[in-house]
Amino acid sequence: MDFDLTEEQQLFADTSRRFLADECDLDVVRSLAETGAGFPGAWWRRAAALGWLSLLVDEDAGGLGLGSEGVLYLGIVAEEMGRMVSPGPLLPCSVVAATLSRSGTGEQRSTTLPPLLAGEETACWCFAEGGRSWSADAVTMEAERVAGGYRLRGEKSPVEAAAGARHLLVTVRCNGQLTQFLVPADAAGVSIEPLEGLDLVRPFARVRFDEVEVGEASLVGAEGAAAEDVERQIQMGLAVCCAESAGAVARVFEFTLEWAFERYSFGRPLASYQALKHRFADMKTYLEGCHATTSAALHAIAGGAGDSALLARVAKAFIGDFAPGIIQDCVQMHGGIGVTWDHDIHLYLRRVATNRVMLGTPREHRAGIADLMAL
Amino acid sequence: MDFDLTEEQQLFADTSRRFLADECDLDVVRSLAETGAGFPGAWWRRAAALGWLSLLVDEDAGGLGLGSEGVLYLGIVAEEMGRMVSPGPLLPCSVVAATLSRSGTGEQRSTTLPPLLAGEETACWCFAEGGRSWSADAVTMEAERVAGGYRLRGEKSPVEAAAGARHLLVTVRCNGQLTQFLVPADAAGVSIEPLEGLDLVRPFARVRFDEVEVGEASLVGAEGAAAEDVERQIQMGLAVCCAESAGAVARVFEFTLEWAFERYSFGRPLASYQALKHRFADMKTYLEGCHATTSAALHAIAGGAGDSALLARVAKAFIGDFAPGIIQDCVQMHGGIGVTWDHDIHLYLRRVATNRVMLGTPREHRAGIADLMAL
Amino acid sequence: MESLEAFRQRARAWLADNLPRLPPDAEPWNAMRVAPGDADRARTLQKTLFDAGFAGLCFPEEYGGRGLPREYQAVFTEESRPYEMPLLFNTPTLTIIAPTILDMGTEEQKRRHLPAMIRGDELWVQFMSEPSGGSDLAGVITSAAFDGANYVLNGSKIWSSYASFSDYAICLARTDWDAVKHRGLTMFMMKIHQPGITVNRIRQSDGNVEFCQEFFDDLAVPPEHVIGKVNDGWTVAQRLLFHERSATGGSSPYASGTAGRRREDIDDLVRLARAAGRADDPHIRDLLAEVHVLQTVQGQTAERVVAGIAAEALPATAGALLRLFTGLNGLRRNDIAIEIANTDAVAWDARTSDGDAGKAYVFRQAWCLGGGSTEMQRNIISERVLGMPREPAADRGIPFKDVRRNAPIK
Amino acid sequence: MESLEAFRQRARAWLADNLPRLPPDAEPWNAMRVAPGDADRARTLQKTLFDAGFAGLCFPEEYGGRGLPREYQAVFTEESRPYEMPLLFNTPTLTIIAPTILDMGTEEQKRRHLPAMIRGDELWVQFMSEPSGGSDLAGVITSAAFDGANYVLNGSKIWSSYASFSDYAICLARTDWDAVKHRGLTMFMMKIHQPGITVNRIRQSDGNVEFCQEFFDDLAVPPEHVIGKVNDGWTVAQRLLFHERSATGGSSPYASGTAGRRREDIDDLVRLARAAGRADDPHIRDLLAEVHVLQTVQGQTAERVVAGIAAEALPATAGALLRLFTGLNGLRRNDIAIEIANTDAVAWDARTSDGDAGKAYVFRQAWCLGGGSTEMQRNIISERVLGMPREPAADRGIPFKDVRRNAPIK
Repeated sequence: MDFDLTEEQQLFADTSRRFLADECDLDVVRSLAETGAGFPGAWWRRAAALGWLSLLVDEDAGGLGLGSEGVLYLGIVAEEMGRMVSPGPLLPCSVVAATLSRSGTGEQRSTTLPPLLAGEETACWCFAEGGRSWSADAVTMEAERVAGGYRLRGEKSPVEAAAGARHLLVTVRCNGQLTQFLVPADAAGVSIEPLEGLDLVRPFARVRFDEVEVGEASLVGAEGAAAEDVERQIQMGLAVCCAESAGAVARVFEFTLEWAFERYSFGRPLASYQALKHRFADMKTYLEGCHATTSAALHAIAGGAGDSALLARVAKAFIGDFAPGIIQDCVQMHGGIGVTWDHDIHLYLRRVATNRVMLGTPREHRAGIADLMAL
Repeated sequence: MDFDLTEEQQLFADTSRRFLADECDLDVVRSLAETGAGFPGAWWRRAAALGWLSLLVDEDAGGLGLGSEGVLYLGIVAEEMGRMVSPGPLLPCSVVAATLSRSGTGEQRSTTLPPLLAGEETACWCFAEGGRSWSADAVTMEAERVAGGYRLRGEKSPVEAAAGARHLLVTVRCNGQLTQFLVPADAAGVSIEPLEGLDLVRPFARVRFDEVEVGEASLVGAEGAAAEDVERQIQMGLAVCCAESAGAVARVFEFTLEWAFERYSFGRPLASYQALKHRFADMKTYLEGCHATTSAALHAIAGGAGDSALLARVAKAFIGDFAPGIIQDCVQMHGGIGVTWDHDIHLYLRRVATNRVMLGTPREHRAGIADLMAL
Repeated sequence: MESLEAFRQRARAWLADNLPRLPPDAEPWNAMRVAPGDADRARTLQKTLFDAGFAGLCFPEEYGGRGLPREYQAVFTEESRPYEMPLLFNTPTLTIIAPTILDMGTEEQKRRHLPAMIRGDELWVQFMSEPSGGSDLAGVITSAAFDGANYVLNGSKIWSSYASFSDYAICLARTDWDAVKHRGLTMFMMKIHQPGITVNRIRQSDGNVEFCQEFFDDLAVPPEHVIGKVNDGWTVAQRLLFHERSATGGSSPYASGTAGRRREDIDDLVRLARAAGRADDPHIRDLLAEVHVLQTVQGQTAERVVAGIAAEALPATAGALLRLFTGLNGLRRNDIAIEIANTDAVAWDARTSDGDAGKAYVFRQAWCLGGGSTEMQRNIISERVLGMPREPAADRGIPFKDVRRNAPIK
Repeated sequence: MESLEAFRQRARAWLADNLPRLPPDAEPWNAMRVAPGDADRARTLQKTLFDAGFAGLCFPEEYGGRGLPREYQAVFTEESRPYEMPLLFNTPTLTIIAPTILDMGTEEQKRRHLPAMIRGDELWVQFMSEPSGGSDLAGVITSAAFDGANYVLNGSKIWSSYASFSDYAICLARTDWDAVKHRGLTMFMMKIHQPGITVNRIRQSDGNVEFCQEFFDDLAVPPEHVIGKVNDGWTVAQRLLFHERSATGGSSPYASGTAGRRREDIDDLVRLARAAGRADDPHIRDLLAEVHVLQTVQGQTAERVVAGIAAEALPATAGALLRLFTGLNGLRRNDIAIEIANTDAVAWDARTSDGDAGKAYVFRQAWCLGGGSTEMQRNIISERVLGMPREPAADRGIPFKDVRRNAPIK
C-alpha cells in the first residue's frame, strides 16, 4: 500500500478490507477449497456493488469513470484480495471490462458489460498458448475470414476462470496481425477443460476452439488492430498480479512478525535471536521493494507514462523473484507448524507461487526487459 | 586436505608447508607483486628439488615414478601453494611435464624434461583462444603440413606463465584433429604479450604464432591423436585449480575464525553474534564441500576412474561458485580493514577469483557436465 | 571375514535372485509419500533380507546383526539400488532408534528389540517434538509422573512420521519440573497402539497426510521401559540426535538401502524438463547440471565428514554440516524444479502431470525443518564444531517450571 | 514560490548555458576514484552553482541556502545529470555534515560554516571510525582531555574519505572514561591541516588510494568547537548517522547532483558485454536485465521510504532499509560484472581494457561496509524499525574504561 493514498483511496481500501474480512475470511476460502466451489456468486455480486469491476470502465458504459486513475483503485482491491487469498476472477473480469469499455462495439458495451460489472456474469481472457508464451509475439492462434465472420481454431492455456465464464476475450491473429474477439462460452466448438492448480481457489483451464464460427460483431476493435489493447491488458494483468502478491506477502510478514514476538524458545522470544532478526530485516527490505515497484508500475500505467511497459515488467520480475522467497522464509520462522495444512501460510505461498508464473516468470520478463531496452 | 592421508603424503604436505612458510611467505609474495618479478628462480629450483615438478613423470624420464598416485601429491602441493598464494608456474609446468613423460619423443623426454623438472626452465600450455573457450572442442587454431614439418598460425590467450617460459606446449588442429606441438619460445614468429592480471603474482599472456614453422620432431604424440592427452591435461589443470582454491579458502577461513574470536565489538567477541556464527557455519559447510569435491576429483583421476572427466568438472563448477563467496564473506567479517591493500585477504580473493575463471567458469563447466551426462 | 569384493558378488547375485527389480522409470522413493499399506510390505522385505543374512550388517551379532564394518553396508546399499527395498525401516527404526538403544539401552532392551527391528517385526517412531516446542527439544512439557508403580504420561507429541502404522515409540517426557530444563527429562519406550494413546494423522501443506500427532491421557509406562536413567533423558536424546544427524545427512552405517534418489540422479528433473519441452534449453541444462553438481558434492562431503569423524579430525557433531548442506540443497532443488516446470508447476492437466514440482515447492521448507531446523544446525556447527560462544539462553540455571514458554497448542 | 515546472525550465536553461556537458560515454562518477586535484574543480563548480542561486536548495536561506522544498532539489538533480557537477561536495559535506550542524550546531557554528560549505569554500570529512573500532561507533578510544583551556586529543581515526585534500572535519572523541560507553563522548570540529594532525592515505584492496587514516598528537581544540554538549556527542553522532543513511540510501534532500549512475543506467555493464562479444547471449541479457530490475526497484524503494518517513508511517531509522538494499544490490552487481567480463575480469590487455570488473570485485564488500555494515543495518531494521529486542551487549551500564575492547591498531 502506498504511504500517500488520497482520502478517497484510503476510504476505498478500508471498505474493501472490511468487506473481505466480513464476508470472505480464510475460513471461507478454506471451505471453498474443500468443496471446489470456486467463489460464491452472491458474494461476487456484493463485491461488484462496491465497484470493484467498474473501476476501469467509462461512465457512459456503466463504469465509475475514474479515468486512468482507476487502475490505482484496482491495485488497492488486488492488494486487499492478496491479503486474504481471496477467490474471484478480478484480473480477467477487469481486463475484459476495460477493453470492452475502450474498444468494444456499442452492442458489447450495452449488452455484455452491465452483467459483468454487476458481478452477475464473468468473463475470461484467452491469451497464453501453453507454457512460456505470455507475450503478444508468442500468440499464433489464427482467426480465418469466412463469409459473414471469422472461424477460430486453436487452443489457449492456461486461462484463468474460464470455467463458468459467460464470455471469452480471445487474442488471436488475422493475417498475422493481433485481433481480439469476444466469444460466448457456449458457442459451438468451444470446449473448456479444467486444469489442476496449485492455488486452491483460483481455477485455470485449457480452452479449445474447434472451428468456432463467430460473426463480425464479435470483433473487439478493428481486425488486426488489437496490439495496443493487448499491451494494455498485459500491463493491467501484471500490475494486478504484483499488487496481489505484495498484499499476500505483507500479510504473511505481519503474522509472522507477531509469531516471532509471541513464540518462545529456550526461554527467549524468537524475535530476540539475531540470526532471525537479520532475516526479518532482509524480508522487510524486500517487502518494501515489492510495494514500491508495484506502486511505481501502477502509477506509470495510470499516468500513461511511456515507460509503463517497462515498469510493469520490472515489477513482475522483481516480485516473482522475491515474494515467494519471503513467504518461504516465513514458513521457516514458523517451524513445523508452517508446513501443515491447517496453517494458513501455505494458502499464501500457493497464491504467490502461482502469480510468479502466470503472465510470465521473472526470467521471461527479463528477456522482455532486455528487448524493451534494446540491450 | 584429506583426513586420511598416508604417512608419506602427510610428510610431503608438512615439508611443502614448511618450505613455503620459510621461503615464500606473504611478505615475499607482496614484494614480488610490487616489483613484478614473477617468482624467484632460485626458490623455484629449490621447490623442484622437493620433487614438486617430478610428481607426474615416469622414473625413466627423470621423474619420481609415482604412477597415477602422483596427482594426489600434486594436489597437496597446489593446496599448500593456495594457502600461501604462492607464485610459480606449478600448473603449466606439471601439465607439460606429464604429457612429455607420457607422449613425448625420446628427444623431448631426454632434453626438455630434465631442466623443467629441475626448475631451471619453465614451460607453458597454450590452449584457450580468447575468453570462454576452455574446451577441446573450442580449439580452432590450425597447424598446416609443410615440407619437413608444420606451420602454425594463430593466437592463444590467456596463457599462464608464457613470459619466461622456455617451451610452449601448443594445442592445435591438424586436418581438424587435435594435435600438440612443443614449440621453443624463441622460435621465429612467436610473440608473447603480457596481460594485466587480477592475481598479483600469477602472470598471463597472449601468445601469437605468426607463421611459426616447426619440424616433425616438435610433435608431441602422433598427428591428430592428442585428444586423450588434452583431456588429461584439462583434468589435471582443473584439479590443480581446485586444490589451490580450496587451500586458499581454508587458510582465509582459519585466520578469519581467529579474528572473530579475538575481535571485540560492544564488549563481546564477534564470534558471539548469532548472525555471524551462522555465516561461519555456512562457510564451514561449503569449505568442507570444496575439500571433498577436490579430493574426489583427484582420486578419480589417480584411479583412472571413468567418471574423472565428470568429477573434475563438478569440482571446478562447485568451487568456482562457492570459494570466492566464502572469501568475500570473510572480508565482510573483517570490516573496513578487509578492503585495504595491507590486509592479506585480497591476495587470496584475487587468486580464487582468477581460478574461478581460468580453465572455465562454473557455468561453462555446467554446460560441459550436461554434455557429458547427455542431458 | 569375507573380502569386500566377494561380499559384493554374493550380494549382487542374491539380490538379483530374491528381490523385485524396480522398473527403470520408477519414481524415487519418497519418505513423504508413505501409505499405511507400505508398512507390511516393508516388514516382509526386511524379513527377506534378514533370513538371507543381509539385514543389520553393521549391528553386533548378539543383537541380530552381522557385525561387519561399514564398508560392507555401503557396498550392499550400492548393489541394492535397482531393487525394491524395505526403505521404511531405515529412518527412524534402524538408523536412529536402534543405534540409540544399542548405545543407551539395558541388555534386556537390546536383546528384546534390536533383533525384532532387524528382522522386520518392529517398526518404531520417535515421540520427541511437541506442538508447543519449536527448536528447543529439551523444552518438552509432556509430563511423566511416577505413581509408585508406573510413570503416568500426559501431553502431546507431534511430527512423528508413520506413528499410525508403526509398532513402538521412543518418547521423551518431563519427570522433574523443579530441575533445570535438561535435568528433568526421562526417555521412555512404549507400544503405540494401546489405551491412553490417541494417534491423529496430520495433513501436510502439500496436501499429503504423513505426520502424526499423539495425545497421552494417563498413559501408564512401567519403569523397566525407561531408556537410560531417570532424569537423564537428555543424554539419551543427544545420542538420538547424533544418530538422526548421521541418518539425515547420509552418513549412517545402519541404513539398509538408500532412502532417496541416487545422489547424482536427476532423472526426475530431466523428465520434468522433457515434459515442458525444454530439455534442450541451455538455461534448463545449466540448472540440471547445477543440481547434479550440488548433489554430487553433497555425497562427497558426507564421505569426507564421516572419514573426518572416524579420524577424530572432526567432532561427532560435524554431522550437522551434512544436515545443513542437505537442507540448503533441498531448497535449491525445489526452486530449480519450479523454474523448469514453469506453468506445469502451478496449473497442470491431471491426465499428463501430477503437479509435483509445485506441491513440493509448497512443502519446500521441510528440507530445512525436519531432523532439526537449519538454524539449529548452524548453532551446532558454530558452537560445537567451531567452538564459538553459546547463545545466551533465558532458561539456564532456573527450575523449568519457572521458564517462560509457549502455552500447549492442541 | 516559483512553480516546480518554472523552476525546472529555468534550471535547465541555466545548466545548458553554464555547466560543461559530459560526453555521452563518460564513465559514471565514482566516489572511490577521486583524485586530490578533483577538489579544486569541485570547489569551482560549487561556487558556480552558488552564484546562480542553485546551491543548497533545501538549506535555510539564513545559512546560505534557498529554503526550497525537497522536490526542487530532486528536479534540479534530475536536470543536472548530463553535466559535470561538484559531486565531491555531496558526501559527506552537504548531505551528512551540513545537516548535522544545522540540527545540532550553535548559531555561530551554523553562520560560520554552512554558507562556506554551500558556496564551495569548505570541504569536510568525518573523523568517526577508529582502527580498533569495528561496527561499534560509540566505542571510540580517541581521547579528548580538557586541560583547563582546550580539549587535547590523542588517538587515531580511519576510513575518512578525502581527508588529505579537505578542509575541516567533524570528530568524535572520548571525554569521560568513567561514564558508560555512550555517555562519555563529545563531538568536535577542527581544521584538518594543522600541527597535531598527521594524515596518511590508505591504499584500498583494489589498488586505489582513497581512504585516509589520521593521527592526533596532543591536538588542541577550543571548547567553542564542540558541537552539541560535552559528553553528549552520541546524540550528535546519531543525527549524523541518520543523515549518512539518508545519503547512502539515496534519500537525502541535500545532494546537489547524483553521486552515482542513474539508477537504470547499466551502460557500463552493456559495454563490458560488448567488449566480451557476449551482448547477444541470452544469459548475459538476462543478467543485464536483472541489474536493471534491481537498480530500478532500489530507486523506487528509496522514494517509498522517503515518503513513508515523511508521512510518519515509517520511523526515521527506516533509512537503514535503503542502505541494506543498496549494499546487497552492490554485491549482485559485482558478481554479475565478473560473470559478464569472464576472462577480461582476471587477465586483460591494458590497451583495450582496464580490468575494472575484477578490481571492483576485489573491493566488493565495500558496498556492505561503507556507511555502516549491512549487519548494523540489519540490527537497526530489526530493532528500531520492527521493534525486536536489542542484542545483549556486554558494555551496558559499566564505565567504558572497564569494557573489554580491542587494543589500538596502528
